[in-house]
Amino acid sequence: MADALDVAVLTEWLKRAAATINARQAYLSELDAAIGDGDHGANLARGFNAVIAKLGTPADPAILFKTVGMTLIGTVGGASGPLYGSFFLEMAKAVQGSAALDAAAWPRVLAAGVAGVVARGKAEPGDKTMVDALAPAVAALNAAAPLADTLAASAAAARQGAEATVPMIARKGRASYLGERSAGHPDPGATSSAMLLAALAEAAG
Amino acid sequence: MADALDVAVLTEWLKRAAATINARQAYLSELDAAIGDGDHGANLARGFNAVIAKLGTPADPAILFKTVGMTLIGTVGGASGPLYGSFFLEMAKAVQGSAALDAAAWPRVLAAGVAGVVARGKAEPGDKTMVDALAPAVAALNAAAPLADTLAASAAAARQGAEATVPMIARKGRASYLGERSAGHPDPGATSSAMLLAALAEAAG
Amino acid sequence: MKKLINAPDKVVDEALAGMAAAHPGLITLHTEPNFIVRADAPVRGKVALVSGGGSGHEPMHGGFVGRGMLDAACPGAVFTSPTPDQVLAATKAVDGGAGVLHIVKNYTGDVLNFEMAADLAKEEGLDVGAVVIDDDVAVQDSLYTAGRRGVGGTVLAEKICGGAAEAGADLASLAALCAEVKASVRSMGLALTACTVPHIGKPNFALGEDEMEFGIGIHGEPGRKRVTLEPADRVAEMLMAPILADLPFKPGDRVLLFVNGMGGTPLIELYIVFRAAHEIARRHGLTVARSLVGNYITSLEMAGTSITLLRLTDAMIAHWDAPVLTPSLRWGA
Amino acid sequence: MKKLINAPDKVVDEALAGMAAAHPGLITLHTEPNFIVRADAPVRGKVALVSGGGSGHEPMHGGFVGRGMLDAACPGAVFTSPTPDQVLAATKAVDGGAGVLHIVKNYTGDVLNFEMAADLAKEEGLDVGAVVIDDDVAVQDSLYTAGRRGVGGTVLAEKICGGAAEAGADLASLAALCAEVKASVRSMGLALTACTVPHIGKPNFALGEDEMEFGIGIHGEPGRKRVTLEPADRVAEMLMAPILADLPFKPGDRVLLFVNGMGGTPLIELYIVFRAAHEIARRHGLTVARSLVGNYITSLEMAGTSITLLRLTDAMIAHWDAPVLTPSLRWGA
Ligand SMILES: Nc1ncnc2c1ncn2[C@@H]1O[C@H](COP(=O)(O)OP(=O)(O)O)[C@@H](O)[C@H]1O
Ligand SMILES: Nc1ncnc2c1ncn2[C@@H]1O[C@H](COP(=O)(O)OP(=O)(O)O)[C@@H](O)[C@H]1O
Ligand SMILES: [Mg+2]
Ligand SMILES: [Mg+2]
Ligand SMILES: [Mg+2]
Ligand SMILES: [Mg+2]
Repeated sequence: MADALDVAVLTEWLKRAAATINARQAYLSELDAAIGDGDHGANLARGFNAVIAKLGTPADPAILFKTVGMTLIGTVGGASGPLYGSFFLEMAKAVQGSAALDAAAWPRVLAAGVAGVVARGKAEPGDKTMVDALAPAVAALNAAAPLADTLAASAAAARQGAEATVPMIARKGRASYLGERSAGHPDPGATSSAMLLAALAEAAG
Repeated sequence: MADALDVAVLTEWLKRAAATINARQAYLSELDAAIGDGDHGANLARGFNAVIAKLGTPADPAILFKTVGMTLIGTVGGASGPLYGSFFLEMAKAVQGSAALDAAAWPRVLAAGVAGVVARGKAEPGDKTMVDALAPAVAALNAAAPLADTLAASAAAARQGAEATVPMIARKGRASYLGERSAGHPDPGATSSAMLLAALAEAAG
Repeated sequence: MKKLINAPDKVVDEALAGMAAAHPGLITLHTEPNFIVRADAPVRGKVALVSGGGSGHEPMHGGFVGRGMLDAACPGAVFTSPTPDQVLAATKAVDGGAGVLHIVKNYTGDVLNFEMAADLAKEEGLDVGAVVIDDDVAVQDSLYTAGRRGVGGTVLAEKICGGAAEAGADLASLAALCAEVKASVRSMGLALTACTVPHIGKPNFALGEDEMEFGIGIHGEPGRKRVTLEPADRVAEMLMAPILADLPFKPGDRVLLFVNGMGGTPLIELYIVFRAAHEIARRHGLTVARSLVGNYITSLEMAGTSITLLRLTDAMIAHWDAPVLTPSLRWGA
Repeated sequence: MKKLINAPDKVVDEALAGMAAAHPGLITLHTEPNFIVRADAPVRGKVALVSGGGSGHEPMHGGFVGRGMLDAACPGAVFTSPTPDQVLAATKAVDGGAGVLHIVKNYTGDVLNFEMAADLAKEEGLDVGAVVIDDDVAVQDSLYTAGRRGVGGTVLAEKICGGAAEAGADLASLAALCAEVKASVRSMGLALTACTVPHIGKPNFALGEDEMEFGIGIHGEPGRKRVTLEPADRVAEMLMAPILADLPFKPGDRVLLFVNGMGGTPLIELYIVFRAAHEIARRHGLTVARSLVGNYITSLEMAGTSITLLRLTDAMIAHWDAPVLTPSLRWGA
């Protein structure tokens, strides 16, 4: 049980994230097929497999996040590539100089990543996007709690946020073209975001 | 019961032929779909309906046959258009000057029509074409018999000839492209020829 | 049957009307009987090229009418050869005094109807020649059969002869060139799905999810055999092997490689087949000097492909490269 | 899934290789990252046009690379926008010193990836502009949504801007022309069948024998609503009515009428739709000054059609008519 996110824990996060994405690739693509174009699983699998291949042994969290961001941007394509890319690039900026992030430091870092997604994609909560999982994940963090607990709470909030996208009518991304027909399905990006945060909680737990 | 084929009987022939072709159009096309391109029924329906529309009250059998031949050539297309067209055009030449054809005259006329088909299409008996119905129809004619009897025999021979095409491997027409796969199906043109000769026997019977 | 049509018996006439509306400067449509001529026909002193056949193979032949290719095309009903009066009327409409060459695909119906039309045109004093294209190696040739079908080679013959006619070739040398193309071209095709003739309403044959029909023609008819679905590289091998063996094509030959779609196969797949066929040609020692990839001679909405290989001469290359200005094949003009 | 492919993860690379092999004189393929440039790129002193998007829409965009149209195209995975490094590399490869215009279809993925690439290119000192095409009237526009999709109008914008760039327009006036085309063009599409993304292996939605999907995009996604199958004339009405109302198009307007196939619909059907759309345009008082009919912006093997109507200016007509020399759109050269 880690009490700070250092390069080792973060590397473990990405490995678990890649494993989940690979295992759930078909499921994510199916979600995307229902209200998008059916490639979200394949996009992320391509991206996270490239991340694992590229990662090596980064000197600090900033380099690690930057590598992840650049790799996702260079391999994912689609909407989620630049969005998850920005997520990690903004976290890289926020951790500049730190060797490890404890429960007190992490909220600022995750918030910076989510702000990067919002800055790129201009989505608001309720638009039925990954922001609907990411924003609650930030809000649920507790700087005073043990790291494992706050990450578990954050992951649970992300999962609930993802589930809460089901009834929403999409206003951003491909699903928005469907109008009312987009309701009744979970958002694929919110679902993958919840998976990422669950992998983080596991890696640190 | 007619004892010679005059314009009235021949007109009745064509009406009955058109009726049969229309009624059996789907069946003929289905036969053609199995070993050809599926248009034989539609081709002949288009042609014989045009014949009925064009026919009017021809002065003699030669004019009648010529009108039928030219109309079929002008409306049927495909292989069967020129072949049935030649059939009627050669009969038109053979009846030149006659007002009616009795049992003694008919074999020469039908033979001329069939020779026209063979001259155009170069098919031999056994090639799995309309010739396999038409040639037996000529051979079965008896110049000495009552007209109705000889036409009935001729029609029966045509039907048997058409049925005998089932095991044949086609050597002419579209079905020849199938090679051995053409065996096991009746030839559509032989089937329609048998229908035409049956309609003649009925019209005179 | 899911098609963008109004009624089966209106398909040909309405498609022709649409074509005429879409290409007013290039072609003129005549009706009753149906035929399409290039807008400036007849061209005085030029040998005219006339082709035709059943509809359902679009863009062939109507899409190839225009400067540098066909002077006229005669569309029959779907998959049914045109009638002699169509061919005769088209022949007379485009005759510019230098004679008319009929380019005919080898199907009994096409051959007989064009023959009848040529006979009638000759009776009226026109100078008419004909070449029958029969490039489909799926069919065994024999003196006693209908012979091989005319397929993809027809498109190439029409372009090359069209270039030569524009350059002033007379009827005899044009017929000789066409015969040379015919002798130098081989094709083979394969279907992933059947197609549905509008007035029939259901496909002529049914293929399972893992089946292909090998050795098809262009009329939705069944092919030579049913085989299991194979990857594109293997499909290219299956089509190229009999083509290469048949002429035969020899190392050093310059060729035109034509990968054609049957109507329902998108370009992305045709390029994958082209890549494989090109590689096979290269391994065989051939120089792919010219290429054509696309849906040019189709069977309605059938999914599938055919490969055509033409051994080129300098003259053929020059006439292939010559300007062409038709609805569906156009360059240099 | 019945496709002429070898493996889902090889589709794009092999199709690109086939394309490069088929058009050696026109285009050059770069790999890692994938992009296609015109053979003579960079053209000194000319503004370069770069477009791109997911694969599966062939011939768009790679088939439109060449003299008089695009300088480069960046193909992503099937239905997935390209990555910024592709766009950046292509932008640098074709920059001839006069700047680069990105023509982007309005999809979040395309927009974000092109934006990132433009930012990077600007950091490297290049002059880069961008126009986002959003012509699909099936989607309600709003400040709060992703907005309308870019569909058929993209093809027209690329040709017209390509003509203007070749004629020497500078980056600012080219961007203004592209914005004018964007403001003057409207599209609407409909599917008879779904399509299958290779790595998914089954269609994204299922349509019954008597159903159509109305208001589709170009990524095999479901449309605005499911409706019953209608005859072609009615289909043309259903597509034309919202298009005509939206701009709105007014009697006397000169238009370019573009009837596009989604990949699996053969030309014979597209001409039937064109006939109907042309008649509707005429009844509306429009002058159809230019036409385009064919499979130009597709969704893999989807059967269906889209209609695009562009209100023309004299300048647009001149640039549309200007010579173009690409694999899939070619005239005057
Ligand atoms: N503007 C946006 N802001 C935030 N997230 C977005 C936005 N647009 C799309 N997304 C997310 O991206 C996901 C789709 O990603 P993906 O399928 O990989 O890309 P594409 O939509 O280009 O095919 C959506 O489910 C949604 O969560
Ligand atoms: N060379 C030939 N000689 C005699 N009959 C022939 C010949 N070729 C074809 N046929 C007949 O024509 C019939 C097919 O006619 P049809 O389907 O109308 O024309 P197509 O084959 O052009 O589609 C065949 O069933 C056969 O009986
Ligand atoms: Mg997606
Ligand atoms: Mg037939
Ligand atoms: Mg036929
Ligand atoms: Mg996508």
